[in-house]
Amino acid sequence: MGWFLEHAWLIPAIPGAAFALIILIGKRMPRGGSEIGIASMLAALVLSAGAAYQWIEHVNSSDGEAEAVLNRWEWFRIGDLKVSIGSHLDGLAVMMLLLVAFISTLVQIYSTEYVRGDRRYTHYFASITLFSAGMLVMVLAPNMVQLLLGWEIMGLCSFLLIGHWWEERVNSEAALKAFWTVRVGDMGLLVGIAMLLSIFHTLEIGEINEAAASGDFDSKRLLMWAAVALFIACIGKSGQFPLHTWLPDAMAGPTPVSSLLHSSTMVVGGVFLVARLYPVFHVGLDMNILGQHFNLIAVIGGITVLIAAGLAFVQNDIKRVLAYSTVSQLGYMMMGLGVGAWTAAVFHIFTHAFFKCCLFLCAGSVAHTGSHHSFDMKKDMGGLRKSMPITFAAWIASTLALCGIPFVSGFFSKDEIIDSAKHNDYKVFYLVGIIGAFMTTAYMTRATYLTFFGKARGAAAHFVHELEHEHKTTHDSPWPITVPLVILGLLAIFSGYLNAAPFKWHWFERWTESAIGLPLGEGIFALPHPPEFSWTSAAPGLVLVAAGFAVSLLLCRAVFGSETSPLRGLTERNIALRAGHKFLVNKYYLDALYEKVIVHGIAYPISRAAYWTNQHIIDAVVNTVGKAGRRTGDLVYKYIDQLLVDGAVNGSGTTARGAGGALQPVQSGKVNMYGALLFGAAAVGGLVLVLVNS
Amino acid sequence: MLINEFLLLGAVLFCIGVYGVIARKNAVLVLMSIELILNSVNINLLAFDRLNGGNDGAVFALYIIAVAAAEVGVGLAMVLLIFRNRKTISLDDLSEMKG
Amino acid sequence: MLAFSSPVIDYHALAPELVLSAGLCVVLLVDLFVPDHRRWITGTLTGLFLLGALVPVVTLAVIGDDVRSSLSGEGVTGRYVVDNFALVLKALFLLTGYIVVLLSAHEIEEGHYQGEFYVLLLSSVLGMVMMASARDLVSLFIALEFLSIPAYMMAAWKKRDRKSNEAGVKYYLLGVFASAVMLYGMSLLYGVAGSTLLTDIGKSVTLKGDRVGVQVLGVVFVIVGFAFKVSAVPFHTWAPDTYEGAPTPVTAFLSVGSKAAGFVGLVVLVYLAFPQARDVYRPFLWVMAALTMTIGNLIALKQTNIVRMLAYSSVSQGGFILMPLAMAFTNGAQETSLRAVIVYLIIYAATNLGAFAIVIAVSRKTRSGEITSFGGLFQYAPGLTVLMTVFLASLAGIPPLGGWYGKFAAFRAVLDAAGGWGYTIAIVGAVNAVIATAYYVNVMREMWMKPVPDSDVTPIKVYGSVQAALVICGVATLVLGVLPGLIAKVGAITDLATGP
Amino acid sequence: MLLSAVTIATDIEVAQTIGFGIIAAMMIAGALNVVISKNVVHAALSLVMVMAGASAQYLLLAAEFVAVTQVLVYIGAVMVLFLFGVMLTRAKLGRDTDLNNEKGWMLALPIALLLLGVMSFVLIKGFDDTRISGSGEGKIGGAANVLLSDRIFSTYALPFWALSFVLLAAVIGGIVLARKD
Amino acid sequence: MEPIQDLQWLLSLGTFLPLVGVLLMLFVPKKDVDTAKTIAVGTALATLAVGVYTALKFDYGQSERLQFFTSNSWIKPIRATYTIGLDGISLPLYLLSMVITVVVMIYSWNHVPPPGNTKAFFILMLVLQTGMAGTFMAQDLILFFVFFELVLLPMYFMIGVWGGDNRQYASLKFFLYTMFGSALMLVGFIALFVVTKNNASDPAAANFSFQWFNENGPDVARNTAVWIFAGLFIGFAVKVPMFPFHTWLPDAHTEAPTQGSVILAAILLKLGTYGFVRIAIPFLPQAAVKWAPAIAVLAVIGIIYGALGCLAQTDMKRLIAFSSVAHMGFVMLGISTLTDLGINAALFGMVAHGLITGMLFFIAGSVKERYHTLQISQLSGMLKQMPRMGWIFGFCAMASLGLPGLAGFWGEFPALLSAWSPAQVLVSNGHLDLFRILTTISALGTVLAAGYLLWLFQRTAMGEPAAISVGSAGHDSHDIHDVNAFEWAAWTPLLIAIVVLGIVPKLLLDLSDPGVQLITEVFRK
Repeated sequence: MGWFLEHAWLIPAIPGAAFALIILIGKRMPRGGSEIGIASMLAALVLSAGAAYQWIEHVNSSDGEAEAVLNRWEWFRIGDLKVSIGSHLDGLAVMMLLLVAFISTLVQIYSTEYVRGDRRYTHYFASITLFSAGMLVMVLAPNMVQLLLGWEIMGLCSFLLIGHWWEERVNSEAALKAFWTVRVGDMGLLVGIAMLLSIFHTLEIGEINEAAASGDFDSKRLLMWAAVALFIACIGKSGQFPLHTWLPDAMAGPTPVSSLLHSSTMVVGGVFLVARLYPVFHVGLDMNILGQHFNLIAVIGGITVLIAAGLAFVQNDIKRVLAYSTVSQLGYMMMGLGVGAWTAAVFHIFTHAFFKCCLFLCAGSVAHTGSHHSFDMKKDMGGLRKSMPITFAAWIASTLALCGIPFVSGFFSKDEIIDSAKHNDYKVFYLVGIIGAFMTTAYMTRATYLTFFGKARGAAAHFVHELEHEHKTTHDSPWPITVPLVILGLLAIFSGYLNAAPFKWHWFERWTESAIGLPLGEGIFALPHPPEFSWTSAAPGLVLVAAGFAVSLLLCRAVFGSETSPLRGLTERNIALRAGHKFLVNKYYLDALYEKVIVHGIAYPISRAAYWTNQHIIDAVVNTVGKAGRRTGDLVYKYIDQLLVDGAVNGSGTTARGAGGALQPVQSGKVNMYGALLFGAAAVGGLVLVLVNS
Repeated sequence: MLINEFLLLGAVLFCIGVYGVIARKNAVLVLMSIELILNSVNINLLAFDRLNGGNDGAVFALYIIAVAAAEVGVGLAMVLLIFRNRKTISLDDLSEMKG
Repeated sequence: MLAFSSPVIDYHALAPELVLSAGLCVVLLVDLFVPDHRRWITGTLTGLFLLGALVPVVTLAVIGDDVRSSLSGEGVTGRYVVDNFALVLKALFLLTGYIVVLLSAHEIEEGHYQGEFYVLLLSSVLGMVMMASARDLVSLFIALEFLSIPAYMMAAWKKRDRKSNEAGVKYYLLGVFASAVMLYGMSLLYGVAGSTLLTDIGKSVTLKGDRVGVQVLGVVFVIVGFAFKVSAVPFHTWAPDTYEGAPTPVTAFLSVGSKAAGFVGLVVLVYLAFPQARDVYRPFLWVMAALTMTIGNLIALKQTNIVRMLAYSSVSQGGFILMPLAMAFTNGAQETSLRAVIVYLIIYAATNLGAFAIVIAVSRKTRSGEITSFGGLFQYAPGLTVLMTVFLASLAGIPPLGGWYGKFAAFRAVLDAAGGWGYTIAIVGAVNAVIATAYYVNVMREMWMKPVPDSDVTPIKVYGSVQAALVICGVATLVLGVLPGLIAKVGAITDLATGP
Repeated sequence: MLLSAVTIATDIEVAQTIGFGIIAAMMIAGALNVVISKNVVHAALSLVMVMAGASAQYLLLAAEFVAVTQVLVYIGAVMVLFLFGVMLTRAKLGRDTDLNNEKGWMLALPIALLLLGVMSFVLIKGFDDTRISGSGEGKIGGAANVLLSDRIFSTYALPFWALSFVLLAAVIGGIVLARKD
Repeated sequence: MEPIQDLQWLLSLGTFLPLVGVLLMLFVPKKDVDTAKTIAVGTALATLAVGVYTALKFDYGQSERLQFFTSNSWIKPIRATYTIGLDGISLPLYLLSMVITVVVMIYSWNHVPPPGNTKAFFILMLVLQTGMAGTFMAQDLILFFVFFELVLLPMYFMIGVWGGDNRQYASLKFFLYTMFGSALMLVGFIALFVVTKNNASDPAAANFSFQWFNENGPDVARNTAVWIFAGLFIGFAVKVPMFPFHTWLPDAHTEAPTQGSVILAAILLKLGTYGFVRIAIPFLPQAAVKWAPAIAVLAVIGIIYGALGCLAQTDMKRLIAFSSVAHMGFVMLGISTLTDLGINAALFGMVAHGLITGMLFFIAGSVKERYHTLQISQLSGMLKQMPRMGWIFGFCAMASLGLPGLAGFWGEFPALLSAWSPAQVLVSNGHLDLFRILTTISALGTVLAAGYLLWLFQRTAMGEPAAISVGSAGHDSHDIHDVNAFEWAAWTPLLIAIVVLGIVPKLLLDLSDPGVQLITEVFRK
């Protein structure tokens, strides 16, 4: 079967060991432990690549469906329940392994520059290495327990890395929020696993999938609940509506963290879980309400696509734009899984990882070099395209991919999802998909414009000014940053060709498909075949993408660029009325103007409302639930525990003492009373017993 | 003769004695009341002795008389003791300790 | 004229009593001739005689494995029986007496009437020793008075102390009331049975026929008399006052010896005289047991005086002993009940005497009986503190100290009896065991955790005799807790249980 | 002596009953006076009356030795003790209003009556018309006393011996407590 | 199942060795603190060595059988025997008690809380050790009872003398509560004995050994059994503690000195759950079935309730104490399912909770020592001032909230799994839905656990150090130093154990599973 496939357990084990090493000796290493992390990631990458190579060989050598390669050791057993630990390799796992190892490697290299000099440099690398280990453990999991193990390790690392700069309360709050929100979802995972165990009497993923696909279970209703429960976990982890609010806040962490955990790898954990247990979800969540045949996953995914994309418009923070974009793209993936486009969704995981990671790294690069660690697009960026060409190029490549411009990776994956929705009779979701594409293009255009075009503002202006001072035109980030950018940028463009429907290239599909677990085309729980690509069906989406670009560009130019625009004229007039050019310079007034444009503009009220809803209703609900929990705790503690339960106990003590006190008068000290008691008791006792006995 | 004549006499004396020990405050009078009770017991015992034969009751009664004498001796010694310490033999005053 | 046939007396069987009575005379005489500064001789002599009396008890136990009677030929049915039951209790009374002597040495007003005190103590112990063997109404009555009358006077022994006077008078009056009631009951029993012999009474008191009422009243009144002695509620009223007022060694003696004697009387009556009167004594004792445990405990919670607290504690402990007794002859529990009572008495004796010994030792320094005066004892008298803790914990029934086994045996007996009566009283007992803990722990808390009230931390000088008493009690408490089998075996005392 | 000499006949029972009745009435009256008299000395003297009556009743019950002992011990010794007690404690020889507990009767009377009720109920029910055998044979005269003494010195020898120690202890203790020092 | 009777002296040696140390210490003058400490620690180490030897000699292939078994007569008249033995269920707890004692003693070397009196403090710990080890090795109800109660007094004094400001109230409450439980428990024990004896074909053979009850207990009529179970239930539930008998715990923990809290959390709470597994359930299976739903409901109330209680706390130690209520709720939930999975989870949870909460209390103690307060609002930035301490704290918090890969997880997760599909008898009694609802609610408990623990961690460890701790508030900041040598020595074994057990749960599960299979066999039909 191949050494690499047999020894895939080494892939998570090496980073795991590296984590321990970094913790123990990292501080004493010349490069603070980062070399251990990078080395381990490289090793994992090599092993993953080997595994991928052998897997492809394996697929090629087996005609039809390639069996998953299982390699398990008993972890523990309780009675009949045997839980193993080991590796479960199939197309999905191999793809994820490679992806995670690869991106982790690049991000770690990037980080050596990005977090240089940080007081917790070693901690940072320890955490990020542990994260990779955890993710790899999850990806390889042959059973639900190991999956849960990896899942939670990722959560832990997410917590640690978001809160990396915990001196500031905002960051620690964000870390907590992330952990809690995900944890709320994990409730579903715990219960869901319990449900799976009770349905299938096993925790092995392979067996569960097989049984679910073949209909070999007792209760469909229970399976549905299991799927719902598990899906709640996915919602939490993958930032789906309504548990998406933690993800933008999670941007409080260092940018490489955002790029690795919160865009490309960890947050796809939920999507991965759905893909991994696809038969369970597909069968369990297949609902039929009012004659409309649909899948809950698609519903949630669709809602997320729109809501998140809308929110991305109103962000000033570049990372927040990207975060909402991530949420939106995760929505696409979920939607893809929901509409039955398994391969397309998984492929979108693959391509999205590259371009979204790249976008984040670009943002990081800008902040690191061009905007003095600020992520505020409106305040501290603008006009950087010339001074940071590599970053700009990578950004543009990735943006193109994200927007789904034809012949760039995002197009191949996203379009197939949209196409499948249409093909599989999910009309609404088809619309959602193309509207989402429109919005994606629009907000990315805005972000690109604000960052790289127009006039340099704030810190960026300072940066450009300094460059001029030094008689240089360009000053991009150092190589540890730019090299990953370049690699990722290239992949953002070209990775899509692994599964390019227009050219009938279906390598990716062929290599990963074995992992679906469901038969294609026929049978009760079968999946529909993926649609044939045709330019006509892709056309509406492309048109909307173009429209989005155009509208957004016009608006941006109107607000930030063009001097002749009527909107610009408005500001002119304001200046004339109010006094001075200070109005232009002063960011505050620009902000105010911007707000006015938004408020009075056409495209924005909805997203504004959505954002308001998000902040004041959904987020407020999350916060209120948190606060209410705490408050309930307070009340329960104060009134029930301290007053009632404890009070009952203390009260009984008091009562006992009180009773003792009440009895004391009997002990009057008077002999006659004592005598009376004695004779009286004798008399009464005699009387009662005589009466009873005669 | 009905044995009940004696027994009821005993019962009446007993109860009068009981009344006395509860109602009386003067220690000497309480002691006297106790003697009433003991006498009632003796009357009982002798009546039963007569009923049952065998002299057991008479012996018992004799012993009771002896013990009663000892008790009265002790009792009066104590009465003197408290009188010396408190200048009163009212039992009411013997209530320093209570509760 | 009928010729008087002189009875054949078994002197070996009577030897403990004879040794004691000889001791009584010797101490009385020696006291006359001992100069004041050699008063300790009387105490020592008393102790020696008490231990001396133990010798025949041991020989009787070892040699005479059969039941003896003072008057040869009467055997089990005798009026004065020396069987294992009696021997165990005689030994208990003698040892109790010995420990009280040890405690008294420096406590009874020095130089004043020490000799007489010891004479009275010996008489009282003699009465108890007789009580263990008495098997007819007359002997029971005489033994009871024999142990009581000296005790009345001992309670008032601190002549100039008003509290002591009061204690004596109260004890005396209530005691006389109770024995009057008891005598009336005895007269009725005698009337019904035509005999004073308990076994004969046992045959006659069947609660059948016309004279049920008389029988019931007789049984009730007799039990009242002994209930007074064991200070069962509501006949307990004297106990706290007397315990508080009496000299502390006397209190120890009353709370252990006199109470045990009362229980012996009750046991003998229940097992020999009332086995067929279960419907009378069971509810009566049951109610008393429940009341005694509960009320004793509840009032004890409020006490601030350590002796008074211990008094109420001993009242409630009495309830625990009454508990199995009430359930005797229910579903064949007589054997376990009997064993429970005796075992409890023994363990309780060791523990309670120990507690009083500590009180005596500590109050010599603090001159106070308040519980607060024990504050911070651990700081200047760690040994005493640990011992007191041991005793209190034993009273509370915490393993591995003796008390737990007593409680265990009691619960075991009532549960053996099963049925609603048994289960209910067991629950009542269990709850009371907890309430009791509260005030025991309160003292522990005072000793270990509170500051010294007057900040005087000079160590306490403990007299040798008190030390000896403490060692005996402490060792007994520990050993009986860890290896209760040692005394649980005195459960060969099945003579009574299997009965006539 | 007086009554024991009388030969037993049924008609004598009538006389006995009458005698009993008179003596009993006297005793009850005396007893009541003991517990309600306002004069301590009067109470003591009433007690003498009760004691004497009891002694007479003992004779009726053919227990002459006990009757004699009763006279000797109670009237001879105990009563003297009581009178000494009265005098040594300097009780008023006349009327004294401070002999009873305030409202003591309110507690005492119900208890006494309750007891009386219970006792008479069981006694009447239990010994409805049981008669004491008219024949006092073997119980009267010297022979009876011999039997009694035999009983004391054989069957009840041990209690008797104990009784002596009780008295000894009582005397010793009484002296210690009562003496002035 | 015949017990293995080799090395019969081993368990007695391991249990009573500490008492030998106590005897030796009694002869050390009070002033000579170092000698006393040396003897105490030496004894504890020797005991641990005996324990390790026991573990080495243990036949892991037959962990369902009692080993090192011996049975001697003890209190003949009541038929109590000195029967001892260890099987896979008790071995881990037996060892844990020894490890914890050693660790606590090392920690105490320079951490004896006021008012000092080192000698007495160490003596108490040794006595506790005997009681704890004895409880786990006892194979006779009366012996069990004696050891069970033996721990009461030392712990009372430990809290009452060396505790915090409100120590007297707390210690008294602890004492009375436990007494209340054990009194009823004793009644239950005896009733069980009497009933089995009367039922048995050969009443003369009746005795208090576990074996007797294992064989005869299941024959007790169900109604009787339910009542007897009630007695046992209260006894054990107070110790666990289960809602609503838990209120002694926060007070006791909060007021106890660090060492007391650690021992309390690590071992004493386990006596209750161990009692359920070892005594209540196997002896009275028919009653256990009746009681299981009630236990489960109370357990889940405990989980949620404990968590809510935690959220309301302002004191770090009290928060940790409340978290015990929640964690023990999971243990009890596992037990109440009557499945092999659940009971194994419970046993694992017991050990894990012992290690983790023990560590948390250690940390709380060290924090208190450095900052002189445990008020969460006054603590901040621990990570900055003492990074190692802070991260150890974070690690333990993570372990406590049930992060997979650390020990705590294996107590919670299988308990949830088992609660979703409880034993077959419970299902056929119609309790399936109840248990499933409870599972869902208890899953919420895991979220709340993350909530209060991380919130605590955030407030105390993250952020900038509070003003009070940087020297402005009346004491020197040099009080605040990172983990010292004694702390490292004491904590390292626990930390390693948390990780090792988390990664290799097999270590414990293989030990306990065979025994648990025997217990749950009856519920599977």
